[in-house]
Amino acid sequence: MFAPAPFLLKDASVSQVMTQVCLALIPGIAVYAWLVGPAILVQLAIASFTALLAEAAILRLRDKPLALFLSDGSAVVTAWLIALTFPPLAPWWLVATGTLFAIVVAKHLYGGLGQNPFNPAMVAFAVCIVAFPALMSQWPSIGLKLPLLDQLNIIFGLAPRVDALSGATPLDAMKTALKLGEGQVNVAHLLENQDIYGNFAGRGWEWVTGAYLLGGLWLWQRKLITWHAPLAFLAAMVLISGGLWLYRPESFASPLFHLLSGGAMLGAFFIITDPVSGCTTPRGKLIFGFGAGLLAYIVRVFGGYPDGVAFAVLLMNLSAPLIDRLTQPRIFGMKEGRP
Amino acid sequence: MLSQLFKFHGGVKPASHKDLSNQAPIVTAPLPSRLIVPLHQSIGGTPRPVVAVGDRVLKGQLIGEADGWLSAAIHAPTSGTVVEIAMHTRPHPSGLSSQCVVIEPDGRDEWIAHGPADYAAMTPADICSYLQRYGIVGLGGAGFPTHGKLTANPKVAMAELIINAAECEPYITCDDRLMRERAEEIVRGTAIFRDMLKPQKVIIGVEDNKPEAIAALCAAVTALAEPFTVVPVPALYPAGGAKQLIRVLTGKEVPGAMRSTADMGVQVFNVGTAYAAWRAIGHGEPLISRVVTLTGNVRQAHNVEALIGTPMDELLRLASPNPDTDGIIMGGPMMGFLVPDETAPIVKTSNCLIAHSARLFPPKAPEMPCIRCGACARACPHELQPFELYWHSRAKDFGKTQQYHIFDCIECGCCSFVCPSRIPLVQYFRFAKSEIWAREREKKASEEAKQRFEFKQFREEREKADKAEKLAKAAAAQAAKKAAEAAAAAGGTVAAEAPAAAGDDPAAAAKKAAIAAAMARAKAQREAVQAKNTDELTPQQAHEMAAIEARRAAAGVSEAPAASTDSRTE
Amino acid sequence: MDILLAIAIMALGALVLGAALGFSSIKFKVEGDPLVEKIDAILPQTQCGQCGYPGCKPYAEAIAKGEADINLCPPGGMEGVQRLADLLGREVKALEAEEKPKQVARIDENTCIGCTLCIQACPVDAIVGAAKQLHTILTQQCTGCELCLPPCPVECIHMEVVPETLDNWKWKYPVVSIHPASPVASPEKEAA
Amino acid sequence: MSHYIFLLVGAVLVNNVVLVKILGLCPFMGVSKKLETAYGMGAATTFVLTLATGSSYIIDHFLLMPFGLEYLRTLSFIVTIAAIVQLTEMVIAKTSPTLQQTLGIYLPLITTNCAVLGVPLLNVANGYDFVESLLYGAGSAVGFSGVLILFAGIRERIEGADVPTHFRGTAIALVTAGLMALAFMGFAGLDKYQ
Repeated sequence: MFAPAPFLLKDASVSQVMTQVCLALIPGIAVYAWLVGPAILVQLAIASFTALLAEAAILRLRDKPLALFLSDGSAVVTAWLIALTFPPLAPWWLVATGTLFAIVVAKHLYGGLGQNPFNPAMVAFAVCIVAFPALMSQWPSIGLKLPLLDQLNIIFGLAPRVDALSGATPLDAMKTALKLGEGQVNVAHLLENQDIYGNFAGRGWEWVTGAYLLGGLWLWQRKLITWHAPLAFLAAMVLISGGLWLYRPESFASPLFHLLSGGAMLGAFFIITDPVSGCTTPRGKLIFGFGAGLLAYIVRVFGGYPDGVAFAVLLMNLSAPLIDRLTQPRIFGMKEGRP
Repeated sequence: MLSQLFKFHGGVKPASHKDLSNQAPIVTAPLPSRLIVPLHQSIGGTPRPVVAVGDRVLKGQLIGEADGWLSAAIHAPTSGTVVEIAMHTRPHPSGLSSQCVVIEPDGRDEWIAHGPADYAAMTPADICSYLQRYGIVGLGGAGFPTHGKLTANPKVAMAELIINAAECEPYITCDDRLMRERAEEIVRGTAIFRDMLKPQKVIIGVEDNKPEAIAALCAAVTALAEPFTVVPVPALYPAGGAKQLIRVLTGKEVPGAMRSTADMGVQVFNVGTAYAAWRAIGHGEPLISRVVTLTGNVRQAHNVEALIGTPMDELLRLASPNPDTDGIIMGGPMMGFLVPDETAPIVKTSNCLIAHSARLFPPKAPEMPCIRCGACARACPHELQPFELYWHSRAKDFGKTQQYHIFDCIECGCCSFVCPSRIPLVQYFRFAKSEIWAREREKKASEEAKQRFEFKQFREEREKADKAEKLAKAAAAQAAKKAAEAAAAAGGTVAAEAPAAAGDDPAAAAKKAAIAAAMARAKAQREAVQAKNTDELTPQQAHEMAAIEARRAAAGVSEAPAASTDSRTE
Repeated sequence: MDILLAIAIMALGALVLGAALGFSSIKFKVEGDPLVEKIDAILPQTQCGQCGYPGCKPYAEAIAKGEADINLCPPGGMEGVQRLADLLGREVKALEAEEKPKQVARIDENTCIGCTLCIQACPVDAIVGAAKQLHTILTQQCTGCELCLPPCPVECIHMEVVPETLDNWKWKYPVVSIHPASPVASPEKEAA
Repeated sequence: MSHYIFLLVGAVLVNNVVLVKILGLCPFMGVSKKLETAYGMGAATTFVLTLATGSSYIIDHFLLMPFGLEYLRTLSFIVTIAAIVQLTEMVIAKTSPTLQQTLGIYLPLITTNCAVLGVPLLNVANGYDFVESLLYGAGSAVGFSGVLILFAGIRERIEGADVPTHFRGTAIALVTAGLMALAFMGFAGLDKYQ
């Protein structure tokens, strides 16, 4: 048995890290639940339950200590991110399938905690949106706050999925407008009249994303994440959306709209800051964040899917090892260090 | 006065626990029952024993003679009888043994005739060999022979001489007490180093958590009217690492690949070394004792002046360890190691003994996978990427670890300290490093074997050729004889050609042999030249080895409480 | 007619391409075979002949030609096989023979009769001695190839495992690890 | 102009030859274990593919079509590609023996890299003119190389991961390739937007 130096250790653990990430998500979840209803809490429960179950099963199969790894909290973080990115009234099996895929394929096939090259939550989102595009696009209108029982009925498939649910998200509306072409619909005009489409400070999604921002800043203040990736992400979004908006404001939405809609804030502070699948060098983080922001904008505005954050993150995930290698910081006593 | 201090990247602030042992003055440890003096105590060649079993030795008498340039002599710590020259466990994480001289003290503690050296009349070369003969080595941890560091690099002017009094590791206070009580002698020792190296500046760097020591040093510097600067440096582990201290005091960064800091015009000595050098020159006392901190799970933590060779368990008993003590850490809690055998002796580099107990150092939580959070990279004073090093060390991909500069790691333990997954990172790096060294050794051996094999093949060829030549000559002789006979019989010119024709062959063979011999000579020459090359390299390699040894000396393997496995098995 | 035209055009094409290739094969001619050197550098140079070839170089040549498998060198161990596989892009195979710890030969001084047979057998001249004199082994130079064992008429040579000393001591792989180590060292690594 | 840009973007990202068209999987799986080899293979394939599309176009338009020999297309393309590959191999052997060695068998195998044959045939099927063909070829080659290099980066990292025994090696590499293809689906529709 070894007891190697150092004999003194700082009080830190993986579960502490994960718990703080979960805590930072709480404001966002609270606002979400207040706006859309308790359905989101149900989804969170479904995802967490599935994640822990899948995790336990795999750990069992691989003969790893159950208690140790179940309590590290990483599966719960993944589950929460999945629940928060999926439509709140998605059927239970959709969330469960996504979570299962994330935990089993994206995480444990690579050896589990700390070894997955792709962000499991984003893999889940991408898989589901490719496989079930319709279900993944049914976002409830924010004004429509169904009672808990109705929401449960919809989630568990006991009630028909009413058309009223499938209100388009602000991003959808904007994209449709863009696709229809110039002159047909004026994006700015479209967004102006509908406060549920995230008109700033109305009663819309911007409150949720704002709460995520708050949680993210707290994480940064706790030194769990660094400023590089989120800042670069948001900067990239502002730059490209701002540029296009100034160029043709009637076709493109404002930077503020883009920052506050979809998964932008969640992505910037909770997803691209995942150190396992992201970059780890300071310059690498900047490139990672910037690339993700750029791709997210391109995919969400010009691509075929409602939101681009998931694809952007996956695309940057697959570039991360290379970026890391090419951006090794200089080491002590060396002018420039690159392996 | 120095106005500007620099910062190094990373570093950690563990609780210092220095007040446990820095209150009481240094006491002289009583004579132990026996002294086990390892011959190999410093980097470099192992000294040759010059006493035999049964000899009576006096305190300060030479018992091991320096072997080669990079080696320092060993002396009897007290008077007594040599009872054994045998293998004994070394204070080393491996628990392996090495040659030791065991002395049974006679209790009289009788000094050999000694007195101050005639310092004024000594040339620098004299001083170097004097320090070597008096066994002065670096007391900070690495144990590099001091005279080796005093032979300045002639190509680089020495800008700064730094006396390392930072003592950044928690628990250790031996330098602190030494400075408080014997500041004047430290300053005098520093003056010797200054005279040798002729630096532009002399800086004594002390961590700012030792105000009394700083005051004492300042007083001594003023009293002796030396132009030395005592600089308080911010307390941040590992500010006492040589390269970190150089960075803080001068702003210079010494690359990991650079063998000696002297190449950057800086040289660093530990305070204890300066003190020991002065004791040798000013009093004629070889290095036979040192100040050791006894602390940790003990009731009376304090510093003792202990003889080299005192068994650790006997020494630690002076501090009355608590009954739940389950091991001894030699060195600090960050870089020290649990000694595998508690009867191992104190050596010149043992600065601290910490009584280990599960209460003081709780068993580590089970190791989790790395989540690449980067805490280690933020803490690394050498700005490495420990998590990448870990990833590749774990997979035994040693080529990659070298790409990520594993040999720049100073094994300070900052990364392990902050790791939320409680990965024994340093342990992985040590593993990778020693595997790489082993591989280098194997490669060298295989290259040598190849050369020897090729030479043997060549020799066999040559022998075969020689044999063939001899046979050919014999045949030619025979043919000549026959021809002569024939000529005698027949006469005429035809016969004269025959031996000539026969002689052709041996001539060619001889020529061939000559060529072969020439090739052999050339090859031998080439090999000789190569051998010489490696000879020349040796001191430099020795430098490298020095660094390696230093890290090794500061490393730890041992038995540990089994609790860390318990929680892993469900 | 069509078919003739087709044949003619294809023949023309073949001619042009053939000419281009022929020209460049002269222009870009490569001398020597650096591969053998690279393989030889990986082999441990024990010259033990356990691979069935007379020495490491011949074995390296055989590997380069594709005549020999890469798993015939016990002194090189699994690691040698791994490195050869990496170099050549071949599949990692289990060693033919068992892997042994590093050993050196030792002569029992009481039984040696000084016959010099072992001296002739040693591929690296690591045995010194003369006829009717006691022989001894230069431990530093001995590669542990065991070639001196069979010729000895009195069986006075035996192999000894090299002991661990402070000079060759290695830090061990951290054992507190939860996950099984290294997929790299395992033979089931894929071939591609 | 924008037409060419969209063609290029389409070839590199949206219709990535490996991840979307699923062509050239053999070298994609085979030469992606080390970054260095991936760089080399990427460069070699880019060179061959661009040259192959150009020369195939010339052969198709100036040799086969005038004589109504379109039915010899596949055959003559293959022969041309083989010759180009041979040429590339000789040049690489001369200029960089180490690269030749690391590429190993995969260098001559570019001949049978289905992407290299597939792209010229797709060019014909899409009715591209010479510039378009070259652009499409170059775009596909860049897409191939880029994805190969990224894949190699990931695989070098996975090499150290604690992958379950049965998934080690090619299995996990294929899973990874699948997830990469999933990520690339995000580009869907980009080339349609004009």
